[in-house]
Parts: sequence; structure tokens; C-alpha cells
Amino acid sequence: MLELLPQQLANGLALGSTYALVAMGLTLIFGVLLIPNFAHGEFYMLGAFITYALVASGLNFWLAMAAAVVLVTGIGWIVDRVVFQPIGSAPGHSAAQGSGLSMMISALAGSIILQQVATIIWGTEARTIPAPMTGVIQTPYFTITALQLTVIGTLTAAWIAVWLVLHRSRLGLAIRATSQNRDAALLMGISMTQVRLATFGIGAALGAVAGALLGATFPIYPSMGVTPVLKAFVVLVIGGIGSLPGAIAGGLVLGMVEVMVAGYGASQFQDIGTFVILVAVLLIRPQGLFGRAQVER
Amino acid sequence: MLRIDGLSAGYGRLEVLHAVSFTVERDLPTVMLGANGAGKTTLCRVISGLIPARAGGIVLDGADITRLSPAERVRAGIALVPEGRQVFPDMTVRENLRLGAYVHGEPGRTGFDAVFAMFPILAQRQNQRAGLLSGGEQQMLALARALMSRPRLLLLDEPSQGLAPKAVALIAETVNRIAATGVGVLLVEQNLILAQAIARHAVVLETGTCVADGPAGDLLAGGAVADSYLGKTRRHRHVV
Amino acid sequence: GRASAADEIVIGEIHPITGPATFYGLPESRGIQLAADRINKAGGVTLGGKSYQIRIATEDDQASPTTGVAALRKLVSADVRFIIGPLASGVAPALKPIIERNDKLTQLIDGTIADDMTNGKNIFRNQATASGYNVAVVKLFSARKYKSVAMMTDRFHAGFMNSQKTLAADLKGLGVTTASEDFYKLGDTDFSATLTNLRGRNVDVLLIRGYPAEGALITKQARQLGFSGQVVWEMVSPPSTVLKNIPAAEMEGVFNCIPLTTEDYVKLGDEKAKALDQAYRGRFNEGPGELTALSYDAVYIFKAAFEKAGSLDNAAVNKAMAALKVADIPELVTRYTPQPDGRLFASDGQVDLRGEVSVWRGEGWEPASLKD
Amino acid sequence: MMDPLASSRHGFIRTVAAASAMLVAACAVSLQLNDYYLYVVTIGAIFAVLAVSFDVLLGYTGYLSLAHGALYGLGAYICAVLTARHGLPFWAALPVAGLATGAAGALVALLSFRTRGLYFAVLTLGIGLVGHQLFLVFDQVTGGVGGFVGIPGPEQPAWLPVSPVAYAALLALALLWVTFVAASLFVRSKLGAACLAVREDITLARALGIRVAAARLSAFAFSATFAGLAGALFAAISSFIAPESFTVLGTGFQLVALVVVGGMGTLWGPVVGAILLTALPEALRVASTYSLLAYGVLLLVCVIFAPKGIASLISAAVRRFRGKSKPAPDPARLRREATP
Amino acid sequence: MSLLRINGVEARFGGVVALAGVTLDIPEGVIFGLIGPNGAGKTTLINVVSGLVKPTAGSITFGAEAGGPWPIASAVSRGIVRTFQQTRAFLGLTVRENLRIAAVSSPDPACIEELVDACGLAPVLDRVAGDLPYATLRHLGIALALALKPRLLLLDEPAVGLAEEEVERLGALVRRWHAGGITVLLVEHNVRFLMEMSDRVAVLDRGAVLFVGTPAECQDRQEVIDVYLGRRQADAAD
Ligand SMILES: Nc1ncnc2c1ncn2[C@@H]1O[C@H](COP(=O)(O)OP(=O)(O)OP(=O)(O)O)[C@@H](O)[C@H]1O
Ligand SMILES: Nc1ncnc2c1ncn2[C@@H]1O[C@H](COP(=O)(O)OP(=O)(O)OP(=O)(O)O)[C@@H](O)[C@H]1O
Ligand SMILES: CC(C)C[C@H](N)C(=O)O
Ligand SMILES: [Mg+2]
Ligand SMILES: [Mg+2]
Repeated sequence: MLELLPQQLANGLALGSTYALVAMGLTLIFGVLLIPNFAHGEFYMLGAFITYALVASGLNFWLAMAAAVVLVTGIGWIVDRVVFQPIGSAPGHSAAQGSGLSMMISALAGSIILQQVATIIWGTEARTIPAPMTGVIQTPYFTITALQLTVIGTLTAAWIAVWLVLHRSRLGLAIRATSQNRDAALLMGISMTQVRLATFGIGAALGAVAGALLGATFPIYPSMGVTPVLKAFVVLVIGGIGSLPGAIAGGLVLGMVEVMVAGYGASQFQDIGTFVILVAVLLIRPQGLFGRAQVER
Repeated sequence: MLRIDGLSAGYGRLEVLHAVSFTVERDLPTVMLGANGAGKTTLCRVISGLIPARAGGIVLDGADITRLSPAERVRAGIALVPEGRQVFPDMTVRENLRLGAYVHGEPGRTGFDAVFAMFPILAQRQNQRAGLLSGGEQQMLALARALMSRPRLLLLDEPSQGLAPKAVALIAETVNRIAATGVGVLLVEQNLILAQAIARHAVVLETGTCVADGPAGDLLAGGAVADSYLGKTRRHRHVV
Repeated sequence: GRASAADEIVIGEIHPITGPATFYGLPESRGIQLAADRINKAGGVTLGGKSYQIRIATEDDQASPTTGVAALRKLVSADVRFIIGPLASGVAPALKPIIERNDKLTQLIDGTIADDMTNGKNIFRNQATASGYNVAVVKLFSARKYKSVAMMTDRFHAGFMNSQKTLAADLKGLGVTTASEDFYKLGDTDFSATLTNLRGRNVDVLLIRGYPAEGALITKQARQLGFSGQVVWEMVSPPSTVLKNIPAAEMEGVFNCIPLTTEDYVKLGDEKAKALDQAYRGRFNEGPGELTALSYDAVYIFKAAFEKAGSLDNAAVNKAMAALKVADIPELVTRYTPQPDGRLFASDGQVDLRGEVSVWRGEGWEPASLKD
Repeated sequence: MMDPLASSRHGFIRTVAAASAMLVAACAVSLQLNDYYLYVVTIGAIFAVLAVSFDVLLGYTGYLSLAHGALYGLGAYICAVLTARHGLPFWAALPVAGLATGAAGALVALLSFRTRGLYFAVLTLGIGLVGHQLFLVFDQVTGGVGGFVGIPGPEQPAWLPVSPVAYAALLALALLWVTFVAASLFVRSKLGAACLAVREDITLARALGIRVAAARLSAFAFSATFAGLAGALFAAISSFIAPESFTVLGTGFQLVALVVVGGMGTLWGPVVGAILLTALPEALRVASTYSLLAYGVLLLVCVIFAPKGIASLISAAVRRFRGKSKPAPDPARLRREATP
Repeated sequence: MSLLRINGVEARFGGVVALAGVTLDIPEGVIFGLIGPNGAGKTTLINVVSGLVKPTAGSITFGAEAGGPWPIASAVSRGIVRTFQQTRAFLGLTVRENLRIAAVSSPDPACIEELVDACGLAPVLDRVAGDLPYATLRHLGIALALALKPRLLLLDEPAVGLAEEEVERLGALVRRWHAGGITVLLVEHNVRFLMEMSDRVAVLDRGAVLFVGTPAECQDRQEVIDVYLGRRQADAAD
């Protein structure tokens, strides 16, 4: 069994990257706008389906993916406008619990609606996007597919890109400021519309990228986003909500644990292993690995 | 420079300000007095665009700004130091200051140097998270941040709240210095010491209505006018 | 209401019209519509010289037991006494106690393959059971003399889960070692940990029991991780669905062990199947689902039972149903194995429908020759 | 008015009286219904029990638990095992199921004692998922995915000559009444006050000497007990249960929707929500293809136009009807409108 | 006799030393003023004594009992009760509900009726706390603490943001309860208010005690004027 360890580690890394990729967009939107966006799974799903439809109509995969990202970004804006803005977003410190919950319900509603629309368009039959690359990389210790490497690479690239936007651009400064105190951000002359568009746009685009890439590996169907988004929430909590490095670390931890439990325990207990990790992390650090505890004054 | 003209505003069904009118002149730093709940903070929020005006207008240096977005008002030169500590708690002091200058792009060294000279403690703490500053330190950061936008009109909503006397004096000094450079000042205060130190003109707001408007000396010096207005306010409140 | 209109027989059908199982449920529901229309056009059901039109009352169960029970109660309250369905093995056992207790109901199951759903009194099934599928697995293993197997089973699938023990025992009887039994669930996407271990175990056969999306995924990942043994599927997996999830080349040589489907019958040149296929395409603009033939047959089985009983009384219909011979119903598309006495249903109400081994060649399944 | 703490005993009696009147009316109406509507009433009432118990946690203590579906399932399986395997009568199994589930709820509180907000929600999401998995994995006890078959129904007394389906509906309505009254008592008690404090501001609650852990624990145990009772009743009247009925996605999220749409932090809001959201899918059966879409749209419309739940709309209407000229402005609403 | 003895309490947060070994004696039955520049560590000291923050070193003794500080719940049960620098009440609840909560752990819920009168809360019992005028809200915050019948009441800037006459009302309220036998530790930047109220005053600077004495002594001390009062304020406070 031990000789399989390198392979299992590679499996864990690959799986963890997929989790992290889905979680990134979710954590961004939650961190800035305090929206628990269950509809993120549908951004993911739409990214996959749109890519699929375009590839099926003859487009090159990467072009299709780019187009899907653009389209889903637009859909993200519409979702924000129709589903969340009417709830009267209340980020900032008075984020009343009630409005957070309403946000969650409307996200659920949005998610149901998008799923049904997709069902009407594409039906519920599962399908997979023809893989843009099929290679398998063999090393003496483990094998990994070219697509898995692409996912890991994309994750890294997306992380760097988002980090640069948040910490090296004026827009990023504005986004971070908004995430902490919306009224004060307004007083600084930050345009809320801009921040919302940017946040939802980036979040939805990240979801679409994940959907396109993973849709080339996994089956796609209208409800495909549900499990990943639930997992992504687990990832968020393990990593610390609103923390980008937290999302990455949380994703990798979760992927590793699942693979180890399934590989060295029993496959039935994979989810239970996830849960044990979740409880353990939250017992030791209730704010997640990278979350910050609130200071009381 | 600032003319408030029959301004009404409120929250939901509740109207808080009823046709308030007064002016602030560039060379006459103005203090607004009024009991708790009179609507002073609301007025500040309306002027800076956080709450829409329901009636009336706001004119800054001849330009009607009533319909502008908060961002446009910052660009037009209005800066508010809001009530309470409205710093960005998870950002560093320096980042908070950068945000103050947001509408002008990135602040240069000189921008920082100017405020650091006024508030040396902020220079020491520039890389610390603002949320970890003490209450008073945060208040100073909020003032410094507002100055970063190089405002034409500075609105201060109870800046002395929670400040040590020495710090209050420092604020008074700073605000006076700023006023001397031609920046208009509208100060909302309950701390009469600070009001006296800064204001040359005073406005009294009583349950959403402007009830007095005159030279600060007259209103603050404990003269008959002041007593009557402040006294009336007091009686009023007990009826609540 | 209309249900009791004198010249009408109402058959209720309970299938997932919405929700995640639509993909199976809708083609079944349509198969029923199609059969009813054909029967009605041809003069309907004749009872005692009087002809009745069949009306279908469709209820959606979303593959959820609670919704399914509500659907059944709704039909019963509207005085519907003949039921076709359900599809989901989660729904069937929830309906069973209600139907068993009600002697004014006759049910014909056209969907679920979970064992023990029928009683031969008023609950019958013209679909196979998972054990019926397993017949083909055992046949394959004994013909090919495989020595060891690793099983991966969809844990959400009652039929496969419940029949797994017997299957393992039957295989053991052939001298096959079950090296591992792993369980995944519908919607899982990563099987690498399990498959990595599999490579270490060097088994002859990887047997996957479940649905094609996961089946395709497991097959792909197994190959990527270097599994070089035989892959065997036990799942309803029409080529069109399979090819949406895995390139044809990667399927080459995979065995499947299920009864023939609508598509298979068409391929075999079966005239009735071709007619059904034509009619379905003509009306719904797409090919029939793999279970369409079963639900289509179900309506004809009911018709035969009504006519044999000569009445719409449930007790009579039940009795007639139990006594039906395969030869009584020439319209059946599916090729059921008659019971020794020629009847369609065994005394427990279950048809004999057995898995056949097929193999993937080129673009689809073909009957496999087991010698080689 | 003068006693600032005037425990509204009067209000409590009024609540019980109103609930009793509703119970009698509901029973009377139910007896006229056909089996299908009776079943819808039964399921609606069971969901209302779940929703009310859930609201004690969500609306009154501020914890969004997604494990409630699993606790509901636990109650159901305990009842199933005790009655079908050990021959206990339903009436003996029911309290055992309730208490055992209550204990499990307390365990959830202990496991999650350091978490709040979304962290708590996700932790209980995990508990809910695992609970569902355990129902599958321990198939020796639960029957696994194939479900638990052959649960005896509740014994029907001879003096109540109604059909079993009607009897089930009456039982469910009676349980709803009990739950409602018990919850009213709970939220009016000292513990209830402590729970409110926990919901509003946990640090201030601590500073005021509120034993936060005890308040949380009791709210969880209370809530879980009634979830367990609901589950037990559901098992007995369905005679078949399967893990499918106790998922996070199905039951867990549905409860949140019920309570929020109905109006959380009131006890009758969840009842309204349960009635509405159980009736709605049944009503939408006709338009099956678009029913889920319609459900989603309606949910969205509810949240947007009745952010404080249907309950608040109803009470506003009642107030207007009674002619109170000035309805008290709703603070949360005002604050929301204040932000542009 | 001293009610609260703080022994060499030290609190560090990462690199920041908020309290650098504070030793103070607070006699039973006094109103004890605590002043100091912003960031001196006053709130931190209250946090330590009330059990909200664990000190990195040092201990406290309360009455005859050593071994503190205690966790917040046991501190409250010993009679150490605090208010918060930023007013805290249960903003989403009515005043009545707020008081009901305070009554849960109050040893003498009957006293609440008296409190309601003293704090002027009677007319607003059924209003939601978040909608109250600011001054009333501050009074509610203090009423919640007083309802617990503390032996030691820690007040963190109770007068902040209050108009002058509200400050007077607040003073009267505190004095009245103090006369009923509570010891008060008062942190306040409103120097006039603090000096009028306090029997003794301590000055904290950069986490250390700079001075302890009577209000009169305090205002004359050059070091206090230097770090805290500043010239003009000292004059004004007279
Ligand atoms: N967000 C809000 N929603 C509803 N009402 C509000 C809101 N903010 C303030 N009010 C009400 O508006 C009135 C005026 O409040 P405002 O804060 O403007 O007074 P103020 O003069 O600044 O008082 P203070 O001296 O206490 O700061 C008060 O009655 C208050 O209750
Ligand atoms: N959790 C913390 N982490 C880091 N530093 C902290 C923390 N809490 C307090 N500090 C620092 O400790 C010092 C003392 O803070 P404290 O809040 O006690 O001051 P204070 O005397 O109450 O000031 P003010 O009068 O302004 O309220 C400050 O410099 C503050 O930045
Ligand atoms: C479609 C099928 C092959 C089986 C069905 N879903 C069942 O649960 O048994
Ligand atoms: Mg104010
Ligand atoms: Mg302080």
C-alpha cells in the first residue's frame, strides 16, 4: 500500500485543486458582498454547458471556454441584479442575520431557477465535454493526466491573478475596502456598482473556468453544481471564509483527506472523513485555518 | 460655499430632517449643535450622499450637488469624517490613507507626509491593522483619511468622541490649521470645548429643524440665546 | 368526475417527469402515451362487447418517496385503480404498503429493478430485477474463467446494493475471488483513490454497477491510472449516453450485462421495436429511451389483462394479470422468457427478464460471443 | 404595562387558545377531505412541526442548522427499529425517539460549541450529510438505500372511527399543536430569553452573565426533540422510510426556506410557510415541467417582497384591518431602506 | 479595604504591549476614575478584569478571593459587571425584552422596576432598542449592567457622545446606584465629568500606571498634564 502513496498524493493534489478552483469564486463573493452564493454551482454548471455547446458546434475548446467565461460573467451580473440586489445587500458591520438568510434563500431560488432553465435547454442527461487534451504523464512514482495538470496550473494562475487584482490594483483596494465597511467605502468615493460588477464578474468567471475545465473531466448535467458548491462551502469554512489562501489550503486539505480516507480506509467513509476534518478544524480554530477572530472592544 | 436649502430626508416612513436651510462659509468654520437624535448625523449623511434628499437642495460653490453620487461628491470636494469608528479594520493604516485619496488615484509621498506630520502616531503604526488601534487612534485615522482626499469642505461628525483631552486639543489645532488653508469646515459637536476652539459660526438643529443660526460667540458663550435654545432642546427631549 | 366516465379506463402512471431522473422518467411516460394512443386508435379496450378508451393520468414523483406517495394518493382519490410505475427504487417501496393494503388497486412496475417489490397479488413488474441482470454477469464470468473481480457499486442504487451479496456468493461459487467491494454515489467524480488501490491488486475484472455517467468516468480514470484488466458494466447505458461521456475508443471491448433495451431491439431488426422507434421519433423528435419499451409494454399488458378479465374489477384484473401468457400479448416489444407454464409473470408477480452479455464495438453495444 | 418584565402570561393563554381553535378547525376540515388532501395535510403538519422546532433554533437562537433533516431521520429510524424490530407500541416508541433525538441535538450543540454564523451552518451541513450517509452505511439497522420496510402504524383507538389516513392527519395536527404550545412556553421562559440574547449579541450576553452554553444546549435539545417526534410520526404513518427523505438538500434546505418564507422568529410564521410550501408543489403538479421553475421564482418573489416572511405581511394586514392607523415601522426594514 | 486588587497585569497582542504590568488597588465603595491617553490600555484593563481577555501575566484579587481573573461567566457571578465602550444593548429587541434578558441572571429581578424609572425607560419599554435615541440607548446599556446588582461596575466611557444635560443625568444615575453600595471603575475622557464623579483617580500611560491620587492632585500633576490633559483642557476642566 505504501508504494502507492506518491500516486495517492498526486490524486489528492489533483482532487484538491478542483475543490479550490470552485471555492475561490465563492469565497470572493462572500468575502466582499457577504452573499452566500449557492448559485455559484450554477455558474460552474453554465460554464460547463456553454463550453460544451460551443465545442459541440465545432469551436476550439479554449475559445469555447473563453466565450463561456464571458457569457457566464454576464449571467453573474444578471443574477446579482435580479436575485441579490433586491434583497438590499447589507455588507458592512450591521449585516443583520436576517438579511444574510434572505440572501441565502434567494441564492437557493436563483440556483433552482438556473438549474431548471438549463434542464429545459439541455435536458438532464449527463455528458462530458470532449477533452481538449488526453495525454497522461507517467513518472516513476505516479501518473497524472495532462488535464489534471492544467487544472493545477489554472488554479495557480487564477490565484496569482486574483491576488494581483486585490492587492496591487486600485480596483482591488476598493473591493477590499468595500468588504470591510461599505458606507465608509462609499465615503471614499468608491463606486458600489463598480465593485459589485467586478466582484460578481470575477467570481462568476472563476466559476465558469472551473466548470469548463472540470466539465472536460467530469459529467455535466443541470444539477452538477450542487455537490461541488456544498463541498466548496466546507472548503471555505476549513480555510476561513473570505480568505483566498484559505480557499486554496482548504481545498487541498479536503482533497488530500478524501483521497487518503478512500485509499487507506474505505470508500464509503470518504464523506465521513471530510466531516471529521471539518469538526477537528472548527474545534481548534472556529474561524477556520486562515480566518481572523473578531476583536472585542 | 455650502448652501443647504429646504432639505428634508429620513428613513423609511420616518422623516428626520424637515426643510433645513443654512449656509457654511469658507472663512467661517461652522459648528452644528443639537441634542442627541436631532438629526445631525443624518444631515451629514445626506450632504455626503449616503442618504438621498427627499426635498430641497445642496449647493456647493454654486454647483447643485443634490443628485450626485457619493463618489461624485467626494470628487467635488466633500469629505466626511463619519460618526463612530468607520475605519477599514482589516487594512493597514497606510491602506486606509490610500483609500482616502481614492478619487485622486495613488497618493504620492507628499500626501502621506503631510498627514503623518500632523499625526505622528499614524506614521509609527502605518503597517498595523487599523482594527487594532485604540478607539482614539482610530478616530485620528478617520480624520487623516478624510484629509487625504484634499477636500474643499470637511464634514466632521463628533470627532472628539472618545478622545483624550490632549487629542481633542490636537484635533482642534489640526482643524483650525486646515480651515486656515481655505477648507470649509462643518463640525457636528456636543463637546462645547472643541466647538468653541474651532467654530466662528453656529447652527442649532432641533428635532430636524434649524432653529438658530448665528455667530458662534453668541450661541456658545453662554449668552441668553444659547441657553434658550439648548434649554428648549432639553425640555423637548424629556417628552419623548 | 371524468375518471368514472362510462367509456373510459383511466390508467395512472407515476414517473419522475421533473427532477434529476427526468432523463429516464420522461421517455417512460411518453412510451405509455404512445401505447395508449395506439390502442385507442385501434378501437380501444373491448370488454363485454363494449369498447373503452384508455386515458392516462400522469403524476410526477420527482423520484422522491414523499412526492410519490402524494401522487399515488391523488390518483387513488380520483378513483384511479390501475397504476404503472414507478421508476425509482426509492419510491416503489414507499408505495408498496399502500397498494398492498388497497384491494382496489393494481400496479405494474415498469422501472425499478430493486428486488422484492412485487407480490403477485396486485403488484406486478415487467421490468427485470437486479438479480436478473446478474444472470449475465455470472454467465460471463463462467465463460471467460475470470479469477478475480473488484466491484464498484452505486451506493444510492437499491437494486444493485441489495443484490450484491448474492452476486458475490454466486461468483464465489465459480471460484472467483472478490478482491474488493467499493461503493460510490451518484454524482461522484473522483475515484482515483480507489482505482489506485485497484492497480495494486491486479484483478482480472473491474465490475461497475450503476449509471453510465459514473461508469464512463470510472472506466476512463481506471485506464488513466494504468488498470489493464477487463472492464465489465452492469448498467442501462445506451450508446448515445455513453458517447456523451467517453470517447468510443476508450470503450472498445467493455462488456455490459443487462437485458436488451429498446435500442438493442431496433438494432436486432425487430419490427415492433422499429415501429415503436418510428412512432416515438415522429411524435417527440428524438429517439426513445432505453426503458420506453417496458412502459409501452406495460399498457398492452394491462389491456390484455382487462380483456381477459372481461371486467374492470381489480380482483378480476389481478387474477387475469397473473394468468396472462406471454403468447397472449403479441404486441410486446420486450422478449420476456415465459415461465415454464408459458405465463408472463411468476407467482410473485415478477417477469423473467434476463441480462445478456454485450460488448462495445466501434460505436455501440453488440451481442457478445462468450467463447474465445 | 408597569411591570417591565410582565411575563406575558395573558399573551400565552391567548396563543394557546388561538392554537387550540385552529387545531379544532383544522381537524374538522380535515375530516371532510379525501385521502389525497389528507395526506397533504399530514405531510404539511409534520413539516410544520419541523419548521416550528427549527425556528426555535434559527429564529430565536440565531443558529442556522442544516442537520435538522438528519435529526428528523434519526427520530424516524429509532421509531422504526423500536416498533418493527422490538415490537414496542408506537406510543412507547414515540417519546423514546423524541428524547434520543433530543440527546443527539445536544451532541450537535457540543460538537459545534465554538462556531457561529456560516461556520456553524457549514458544520451542521457536514453533520447532516454524514447523518444521511450513516443511514445508508448502517444497512443492518436501517435497511440501507432500500429503506426500512414494514413499520407498524400508530395503534388507532377503537373510539375513533375514522380511516387510518384521517387518523394520521389528526395525529400530525395534534403533534403540531403540542409542538406549538411547547415552543411558545420555551421562548417565553428564562431559557428563551437567554436564547434571544445569544442570537442578538453573544458577547453582551456573556457580559450579562447569561450561560450561553446552557442556552444553546437547551435550544438544540428542545428543537431536536420535536424533530425526532416528527420523524417518529412520519415513520409510523408512512410504514416505509428511506435515507432519501432525510437529506440535507431536500429536508435541510427546505426547512430553511419554509421558515424564512413564513417568517422566522415568530412561531406561527413557520406554520404558514410549511402550509404554503407543501401545498405549492402539490398545486403545481399540473404544470409539472415548469413546476420547479415556478417554485424557484415564487421563492425568490417571496424573499424579495416579503423579506420578513409572510407572517409579517399577514400581521400588517391584520393591523390595518383592525384600523390601527399607524402601523409601527419595522426597524429592520427601515434600516434596509436607508442604504441607497 | 480594597475590593479589587490588580497585581502586575500584563497584556500583549503580538508585538503590542497594551498593559505593561499594572498594579492598582480599588477600595470598596469608591468611584474610581481611570484616565489616560488613547491607546493607554484602559479598555484592555477592563477586558482583563471582566474576563474577556486573558492577561499574559499577573493576577487579580476580588474581595477576599484571589486567583483571578476569572472567565467572564464566573466574573459576573462574583459581581464584576461591565459595559462596553461602544454602547451595547440587544439592538433588535424591545427594551422590555432587553430587560427580561438581564433579569435572567439578576440576583434580584425586582430591582429592575426601579431601574426603569431611574433610567427613564418607562415610556419606551415596547420600542426596539435599535430605534431609541442615542442617549436613551446608553442608559439602557447601563441599566442592563445595573440589573445584575454588581459589586463592581466597570464603565467604559459611558458619557461618550452624550449632550451635556444627558451627562448630568447619567452622573446622577451612577451616583444613586453607587450610594446603594456598588463600587465603580469609571473610564472616561470627559474630564469634568470624571473628576466630579471620582473619589480617586488613576492615570494610565502606555500600559503603565503613571499616577494614583485624588482628582484635585491629579489635575495639578505636570506629568498628567503632559501626557493626557494638555494645557488648555486642564484649564477648561476647572
Ligand atoms: N438607520 C436609521 N434608520 C431609522 N432611523 C434612524 C436611522 N438612523 C437614525 N435614525 C433616527 O433618526 C433620528 C436622527 O438621528 P441622527 O443620528 O441623525 O441624530 P444625531 O443628531 O446625529 O444624534 P447624536 O447626537 O446621538 O449623534 C433619530 O431619531 C434616530 O432614531
Ligand atoms: N487585540 C489586540 N491586538 C493588538 N493590539 C491591541 C489589541 N487590543 C488592543 N490593542 C492595542 O493595545 C493598546 C491599548 O488599547 P486599549 O483599547 O486598551 O486603549 P484605551 O486606553 O482603551 O484607548 P481609548 O481611550 O482610545 O479607548 C492600543 O495601542 C491598541 O492598539
Ligand atoms: C433505471 C433503472 C435501471 C433502475 C431504477 N432506477 C431503479 O432504481 O431500480
Ligand atoms: Mg450623530
Ligand atoms: Mg478604550
